[in-house]
Amino acid sequence: MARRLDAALELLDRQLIGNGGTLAGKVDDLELTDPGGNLEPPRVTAILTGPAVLAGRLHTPVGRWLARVAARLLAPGQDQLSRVPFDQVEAVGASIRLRVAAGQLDAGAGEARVGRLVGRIPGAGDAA
Amino acid sequence: MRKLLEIALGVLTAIGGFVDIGDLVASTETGARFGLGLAWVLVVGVLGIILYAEMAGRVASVSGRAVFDLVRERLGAGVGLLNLAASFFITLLTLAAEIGGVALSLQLATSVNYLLFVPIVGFLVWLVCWRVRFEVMDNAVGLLGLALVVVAVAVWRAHPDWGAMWHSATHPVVPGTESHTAYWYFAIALLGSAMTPYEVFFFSSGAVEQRWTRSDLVVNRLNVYIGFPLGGLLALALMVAAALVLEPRGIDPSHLSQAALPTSLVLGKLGLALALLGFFACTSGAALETALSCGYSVAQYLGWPWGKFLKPVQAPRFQLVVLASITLGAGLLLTTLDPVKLTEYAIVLSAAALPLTYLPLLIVANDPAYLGDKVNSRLSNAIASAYLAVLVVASVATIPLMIVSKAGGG
Amino acid sequence: MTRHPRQPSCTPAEPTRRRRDLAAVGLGLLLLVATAGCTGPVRSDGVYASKAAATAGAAGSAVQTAELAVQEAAAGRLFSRGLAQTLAEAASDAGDVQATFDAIQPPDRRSEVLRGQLDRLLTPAASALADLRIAARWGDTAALPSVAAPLPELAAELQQFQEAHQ
Amino acid sequence: MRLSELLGAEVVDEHGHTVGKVHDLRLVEEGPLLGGVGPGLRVEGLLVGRRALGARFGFDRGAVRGPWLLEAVFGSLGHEGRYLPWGRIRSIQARQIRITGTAGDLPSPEPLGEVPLHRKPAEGSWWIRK
Repeated sequence: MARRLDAALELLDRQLIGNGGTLAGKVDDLELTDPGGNLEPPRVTAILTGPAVLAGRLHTPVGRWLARVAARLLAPGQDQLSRVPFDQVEAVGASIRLRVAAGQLDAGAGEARVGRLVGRIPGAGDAA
Repeated sequence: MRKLLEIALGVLTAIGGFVDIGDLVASTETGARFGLGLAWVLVVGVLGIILYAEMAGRVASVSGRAVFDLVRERLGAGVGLLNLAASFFITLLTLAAEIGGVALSLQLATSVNYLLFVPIVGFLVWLVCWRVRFEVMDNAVGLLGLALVVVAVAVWRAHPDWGAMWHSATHPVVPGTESHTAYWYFAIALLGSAMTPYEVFFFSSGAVEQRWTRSDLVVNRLNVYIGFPLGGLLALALMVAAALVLEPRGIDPSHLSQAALPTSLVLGKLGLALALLGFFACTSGAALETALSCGYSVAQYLGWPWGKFLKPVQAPRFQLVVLASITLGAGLLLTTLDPVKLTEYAIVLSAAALPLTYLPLLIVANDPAYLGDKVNSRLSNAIASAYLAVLVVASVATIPLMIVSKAGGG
Repeated sequence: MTRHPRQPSCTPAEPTRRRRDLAAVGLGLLLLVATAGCTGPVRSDGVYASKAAATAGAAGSAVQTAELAVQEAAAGRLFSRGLAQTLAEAASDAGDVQATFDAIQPPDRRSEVLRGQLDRLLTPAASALADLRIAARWGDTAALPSVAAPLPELAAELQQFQEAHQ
Repeated sequence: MRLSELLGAEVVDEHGHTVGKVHDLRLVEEGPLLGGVGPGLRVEGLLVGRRALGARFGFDRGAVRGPWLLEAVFGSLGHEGRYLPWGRIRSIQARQIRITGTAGDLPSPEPLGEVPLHRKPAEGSWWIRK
């Protein structure tokens, strides 16, 4: 029998882990594609992650505002959306393991930007 | 043998690390105003934090996941974000209060205005978060915090009438000078100070930082079951000392210096010095814990890399949140807001927010997808449910009581 | 803040209004909380009397703190910095308490009498505590017990006042 | 289309009666997709209910057992849920989903087929591509 899972219960808001073991954000949304364009059962084609995606999901003004502020602070001028094609997913469990590295995601650009800033502080590259 | 030493160190750290500015203020103030009439709340609070910290440690050890990580998974993005906003705000207030506590302890020792210490303390807290290894940081402040045992010694040496004390603790009455609303307001404050949410954020994230696994479940239990009650005894000692010395004189403490007066009365200058060292250590420890907890909660909600086991460049957004939180906390104090008042508000708001943290934790602790066969037992579920009911009642009652009792004022 | 939008039965106007109501309630709560510890205008003499009692209690607390600290210092149990700090805080508390109470307008003649009675206790208390603070700052430890001599009686009178008007 | 566009959308039957809101999407494993790296996931149907509270905690579907109090409070709220097979959807627009037939003839959702009760947590994942 084919296995089933409930998207909101078991995929949404789960932790993403890049192939190096680095945490890579959360599953902020799923992209569903209608194959025939004719109300055929859609397929899960990608995992979407990043503050911009999160903001789109929140239905209160305060929530959207918070997420937008986060997005702007972390990578001004960037879209902050990462689309991970579903064939790049290696395993789904309590967290979701990807075949790509965390740094390759577009939403990781925020991390890189902040990283350059933080990297200027003495001792940033040393283990504590 | 080495393992045994490690466990002993962990337990001692848990004792010294239990008390923070919230306990200092709440225990002293309730002892001075209500005698031992609120001692039962302290017992309830300590049992509650034991119950839920054990769950948090167990979830972290078995699944490698910290509390806020799970809050997002269980509550979803929207409610999770609301929870994050509330928890972060309260933890930030607590951080400011702890930095204030460190600065006030230094003021007591040096007579230099505490505001001058605030930026220095803030900088040092950041430096430790940035550079010092987790275990070193955790153990050092925890062990120094043990200096607070001097308060218990002072109580002992004061030769109190133990029978009468037991009686007043077990037959609580509201003193004639106090209103019932003030009594219940302080009951909630005391509960908030014992079960402050950052404690479980920090405890579970710390378990992940130290890479606890299933084999550390025993260490988790020992830390919680031995360390926390003994830490709770220190908070109780503060309350008893205040009940013995301050209450009969009608002193309603509003400064940290008054919390030290009973100890110096009984034990003199050496006792006072140790008490001040204890105040300093436990507020510094808690300042570090709250600063890191600010970073932990945001990073875990958004799924960013976090932790002190990573180099700062590997977890830059986490480090940035920690730095920003310390800056905000210190900035809040520099507005000359009274740190003791700030503490009172932080613990009362903590009480109001308790179910936000403990409900998702209880649900996850029952989910075999995370815990396998290590899910809660029926007994711990029964007790935890009763606690959750109490927390919800306390949470709902907090704001009305705050208004009716004028924040516990006369 | 759930992911689920409003009830389908609502007309489009309602949710906005509900949200505005919620915001108003929230703002009101926030204001109430913020002002929970403040002193408001006093309309009846009963309320004024209870404020006077609370003031006496707070002043008594400062006096007793100073008294305890001086006792401890005299017995060599408190070092001078701790003493100076404690006395400075007690003095400033007593001053604040008096200033706050004096700012409340007595609602009637009876309250005005009460204010006079309490002020006759608050003023010497505040001034004794100020003297103590100064002596302690100068390191004049020997003079402290004599400066502190009126404290026990003041504390007792403040306590009596508090109990009488509770 | 995004998952979040469906979640929370209102479901209306052919008489215009409201069935409830979409709480979840049931996905089923379906063979090779996109580059043939293993099975993909296809939407099989929607879980529809009146109240959202509790649905999220999985008391009605997942393996979470207890505590009794929470099950009583949140579990009961999820029980009135219905399962809407994808085939019965007539149209999806502006957060409203119209279906064929009536609310009454929608079945109750089945519990999830294979709940990973036995697997080792943390390390084990139950859905793995070969």
